Amino acid sequence: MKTRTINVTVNGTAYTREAAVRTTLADFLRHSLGLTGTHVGCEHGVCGACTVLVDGVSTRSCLMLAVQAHNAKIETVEGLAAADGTLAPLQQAFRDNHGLQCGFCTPGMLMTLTELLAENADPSEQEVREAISGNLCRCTGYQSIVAAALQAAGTMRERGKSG
Amino acid sequence: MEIKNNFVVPLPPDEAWKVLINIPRIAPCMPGAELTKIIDERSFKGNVAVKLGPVALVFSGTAKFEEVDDQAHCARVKAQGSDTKGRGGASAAVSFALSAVPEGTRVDVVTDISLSGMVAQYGRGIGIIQALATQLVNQFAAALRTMLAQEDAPTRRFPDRATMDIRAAPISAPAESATGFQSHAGKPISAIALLFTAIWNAITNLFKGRRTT
Amino acid sequence: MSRLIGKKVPRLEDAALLIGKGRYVDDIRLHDVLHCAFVRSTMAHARILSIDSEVARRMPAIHAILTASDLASVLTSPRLPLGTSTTKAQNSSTPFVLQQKEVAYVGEPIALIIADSRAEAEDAASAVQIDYEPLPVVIDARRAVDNDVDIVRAELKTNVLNRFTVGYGDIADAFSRAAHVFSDDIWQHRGCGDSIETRGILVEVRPGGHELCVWSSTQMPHDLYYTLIGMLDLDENRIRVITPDVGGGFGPKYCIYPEEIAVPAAAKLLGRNLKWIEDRRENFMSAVQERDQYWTVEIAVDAEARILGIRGRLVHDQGAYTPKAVNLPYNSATAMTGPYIVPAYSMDVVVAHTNKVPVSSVRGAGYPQAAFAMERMMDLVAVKLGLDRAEVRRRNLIPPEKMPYTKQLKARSGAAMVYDSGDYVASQAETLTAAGWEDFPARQKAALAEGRYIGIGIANAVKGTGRGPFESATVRIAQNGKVSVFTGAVAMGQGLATALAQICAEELSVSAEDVTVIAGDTAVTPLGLGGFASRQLVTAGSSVHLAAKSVARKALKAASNLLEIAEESLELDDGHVRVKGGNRSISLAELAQIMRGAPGFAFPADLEPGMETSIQWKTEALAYANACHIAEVEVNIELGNVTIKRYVALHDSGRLINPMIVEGQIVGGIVHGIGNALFEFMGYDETAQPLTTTLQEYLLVTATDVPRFETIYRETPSPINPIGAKGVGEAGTIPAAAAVLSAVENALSPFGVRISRTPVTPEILFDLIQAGKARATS
Amino acid sequence: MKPPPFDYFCPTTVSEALELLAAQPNPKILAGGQSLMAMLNLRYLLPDALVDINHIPELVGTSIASGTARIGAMTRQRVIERDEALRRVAPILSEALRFVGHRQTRNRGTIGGSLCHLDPAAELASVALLYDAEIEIVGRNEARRTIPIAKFIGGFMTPNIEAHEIVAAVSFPLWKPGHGYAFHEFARRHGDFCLASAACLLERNPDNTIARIAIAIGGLGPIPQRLAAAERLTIGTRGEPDVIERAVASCSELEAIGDFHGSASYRLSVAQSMLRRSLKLALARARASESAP
Repeated sequence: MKTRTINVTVNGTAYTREAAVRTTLADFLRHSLGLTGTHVGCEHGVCGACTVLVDGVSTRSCLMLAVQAHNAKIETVEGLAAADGTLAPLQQAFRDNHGLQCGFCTPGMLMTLTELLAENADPSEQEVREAISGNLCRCTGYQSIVAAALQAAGTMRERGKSG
Repeated sequence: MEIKNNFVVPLPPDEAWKVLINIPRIAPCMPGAELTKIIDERSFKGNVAVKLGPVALVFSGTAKFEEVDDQAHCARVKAQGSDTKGRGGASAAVSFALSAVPEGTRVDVVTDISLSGMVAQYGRGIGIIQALATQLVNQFAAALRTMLAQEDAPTRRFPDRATMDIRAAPISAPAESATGFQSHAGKPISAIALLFTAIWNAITNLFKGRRTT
Repeated sequence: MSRLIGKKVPRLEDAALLIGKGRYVDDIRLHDVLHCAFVRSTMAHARILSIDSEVARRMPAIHAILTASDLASVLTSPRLPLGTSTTKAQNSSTPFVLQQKEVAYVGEPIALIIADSRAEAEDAASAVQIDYEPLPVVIDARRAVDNDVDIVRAELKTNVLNRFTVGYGDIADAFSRAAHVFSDDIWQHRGCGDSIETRGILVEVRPGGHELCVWSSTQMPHDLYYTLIGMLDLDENRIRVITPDVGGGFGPKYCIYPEEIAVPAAAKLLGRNLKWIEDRRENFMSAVQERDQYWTVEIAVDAEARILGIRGRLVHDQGAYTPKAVNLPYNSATAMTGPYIVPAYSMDVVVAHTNKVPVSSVRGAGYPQAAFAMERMMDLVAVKLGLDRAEVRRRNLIPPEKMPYTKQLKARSGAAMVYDSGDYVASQAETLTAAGWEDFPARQKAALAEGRYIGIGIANAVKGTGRGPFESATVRIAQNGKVSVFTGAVAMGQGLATALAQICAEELSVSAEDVTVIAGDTAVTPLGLGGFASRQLVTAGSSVHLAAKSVARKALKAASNLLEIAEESLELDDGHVRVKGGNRSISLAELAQIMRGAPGFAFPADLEPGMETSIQWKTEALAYANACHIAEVEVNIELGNVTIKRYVALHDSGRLINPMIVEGQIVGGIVHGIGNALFEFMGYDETAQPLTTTLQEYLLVTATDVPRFETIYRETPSPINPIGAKGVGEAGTIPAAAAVLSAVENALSPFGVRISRTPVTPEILFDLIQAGKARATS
Repeated sequence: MKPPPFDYFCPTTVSEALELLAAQPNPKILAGGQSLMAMLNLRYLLPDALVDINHIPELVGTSIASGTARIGAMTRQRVIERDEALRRVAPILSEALRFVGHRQTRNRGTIGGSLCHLDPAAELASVALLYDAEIEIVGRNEARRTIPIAKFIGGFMTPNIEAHEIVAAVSFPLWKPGHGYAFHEFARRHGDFCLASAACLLERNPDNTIARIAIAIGGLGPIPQRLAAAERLTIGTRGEPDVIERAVASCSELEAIGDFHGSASYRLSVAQSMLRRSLKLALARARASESAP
């Protein structure tokens, strides 16, 4: 089995691992690094549960090989909360608005919305819906997720003003 | 999906019949087909290569005369193959029936093709797969007609396009498949060729055939 | 006045899930685990002539390739028993663990490959050569019932699994007295559960090789536990089944599957830890599907559109096997009359096998089809008689003064079908007002003038919830004063732990955060049924409520004994028992420590040891939740495309324990129903090859396909359980497809379009519109 | 659902990539991978080796000069979508890109990858066809050839490019400032492959007659197609309603194939509906713009 040594920084921590070249980034994060917060729902790039940020942009980690992430900076759901465990505004908003039920699509939703809110501090409901249109959720009907994203945007704007 | 063809060859039924039930002779008429082993006079092994955009499949399997009626001049061939890389299978039941007509012999070919496994689920390719199957059969029938015709006029190398139920294509096709109805042995039949042989009614028929339940 | 019941308590589950610390089956790490892949049938019906795994066996990292005969030595039967049946009998319709003679649907498991990694297992799977002899395929349930057709499986004499008639009253008389009779043929498609987490199972072989610990993404850990005990001939103390975090159930995880037997059997055989995680394509080819039913319905009404009788025939497509006792068509047939008074009723039901994926519950379990059939008929009556669709319904709804209302039908348990409570008339009236039903015709006229086709639709529904016979709960106060709740109910994403913690904390006067709920672990909960039929809050919730009450009484009694103060002057407060109006108190922690007993110390008189109580609250009756949905749509007639403009949903699910969780269940359920109405279609070709085996082909509803939903809640407490609750898990789904397509039909009324199927794709609507135009011109 | 075994190479120059391609019996170029990776995971494709061209700087970037916009093959779709300079000279690109998959796939997906995958419904292929874009291909010994998109499109998901060649860039000959443009498509859900799309570019004369027009239809047949008939009959007109209807009707000359999501005849009617919208919007935009010639 063809393998390569992969150096990657995930949520600020540097890792070096040997992995089969055919290993997807999703499986590498989950099984080589034990970061199982990133979920795998379809393995053909439709459900969005495996969405992570690669060098700052949202990416489906089932449609990228781990070896392609060599020397890349990855951000996953495990990296969203503060070191002291304080939830990020987006995570808190998900909790306040019941933006998750089974929690399986949640990591992908959070990472996708993290990118959206970084680009657009004041998204409309339609913009939020379009942003997550590539993330499937079977539980919530999306309504509470959209509400959470809009609340988080508000919180972050407030903090921006005060801070 | 069932695909029907018929054509007339300038040969008496008895002569046409001899050629028709000779698998080694008619095998090359199947685009992309290759006869690899003759098990007995009734059954054979072979491959059919099909290229579907980026996906190249080689169906490897057997063809067998299940019924041969030398009196009534009709025969049924059952062919079954699976992709050598495990991406599914295809099977075809082909019935030939010869009947005498003033110009010679009318050959009726009825082919029932079914796909299985991954190839049957190839979402973006489903439409094309069906059209391609139709094209394979039409080219097979066309080539068969040509070959039988050549029994009568061995000098004639190419089929008489006019007699073929084929529509011109919107874009020009590469030369390799322009001679789509000579011997195709081994050469993969690609969806490119489809562009100039896709037949409206054949495709829509297919769609009736493959309507979901 | 309650502190926690009816409050939007943030979910206890969220803390871990939001930071990526959930623990789903594929997240659990075992050392030395091997990975599984299944070789599955590529034919819908064929005889297996040979299975050649020689090449595969020689491939790198392959540990074993097992067929049915390889597993025979560790199995008591080659096929599964009928799930959750009291008679654990195998029968000629239950699935095989592995099939090596005759496959009956595409996806049926044939061989199990065990390798160092899933990728290598798949390499070998594609190298296993299976020689099939194709057999005739049965694809259409309606044709399957004819006697002369091909048989789905050679072992069967007929494709008809079951025939029965559900009904009451003098149906012939009803139709002879009718002022009008209308009829229709209705087809509802086959769809999938499609939890975003697929199925999966992890098996650890404990030292000694005879003890198994099984983690499965199932709604039914106890059922799996009992099934494995039987199938693997294990002592019950040698196996433990745990449901870890579940990434959605929606019905399909209610069944016990061949993979859930094959993997533990292989683990026992090889003495190795094994993991199998279903991939999405497998999920489309092997997880149960639902809704495939063909209805032929006749409705008889009097001159005022009051229903006199309904009769018809229901053909239910059961697929190739029957994993569970067939409940769906029975649910459908008995649920059709819903919230309406139907004096006479007769439905002939035929359950037929086909060469398709086996059928069992998907969110709604037969109820959505029933609601769709009934509501379509109500619209038909209204349209044909030129009456308002809501008015026709109003005239036929069961009025509140008739509650409790006994339907002349029996529930599956054999108990009478008694609607316990609810005001259906008021529910509909309130929804009509909220949705602006009255002024819609004016808006529709105005829109039409601009060439826009908008429509409004309505559907009512009733859902029997809280199916028994019981659910278990043990409430225990630990040495540190924290509270544990153990239950046989299963947390599969709906927030069960939070709801049960609220109920428990309410009685013990502690905070919900101090309560830990341990659900779905057979080692700590001897009895349990699991998650299905919108039952868990009602059944487990009632048991938790009673158990917590009993523990509270015990705490007061113990404190009274220790403090030598009368119980009446004591109260529970914030983890302590306090003297009312005084400052003396004793903490629950101290009480728990004393009540555990200590050698050599006298035990408080007339008290039983331990600060815990176990309750299995039993019920035969169902608590009936009701709903009224009104949808507003616009149809683009050039494309046949539907846009849902507005959606108002009223639900009466009895007392709401956590309105936030209820809202999530309802909205999620509605969107599932919208998927059934407009998007989701599990396609098969004419040889029963599945066509939609990816999420690119099988269309789930996305965030851009739905509007913001408006919900209204009525709270009519159920008198039949101690917490007054009714289930909500499926309620949102049941009327949704009917409401949406009622609106679509209304929008296309200028073309005289009638909709009698789900789903309706843009192309189907486009064709209906063209046909309507043609009728108009001819 | 894991990819089949293959070797992997990650060249940093085109010449290195070409050598690697030439050396492999059955290589596959890995560009954005948003279609390829899915087909690998599903095991429809079984290459011996992947040559990853994501780390070749010379394949990335956009330049606008002498009436041409040249876009490097490995420029990400989302970069193109948000490129202000491109939006000024060729606004239809970002309009079309909004329909391409979802933000996560556009972040990785590239223009070159999309053209080489050549899905019949691919928006970028339609737009390239609309512009008569020139495809820059590099072969052995870095021999460069440039072919028009119409020649590049070989057939269903089949570009006319050899296994050992790489698409280096796509050049769009720009239309005059103020040209009208529109891209419309209908898909079952946002981001799905469309049932049919219609793209249109046009330039108007001062008297509002159409001086130049290009129309492309995607998703209808096995390949995206130019609608020559409609282009001919609209030139010189003001796009009067009857002209638009005749143009729309001419769609029926195109090849159409159906599949599970839509029959050939339904896709045709969708294409016609999209074309009607695109023509009207492109005309309106052309009229609205000050800078008409």
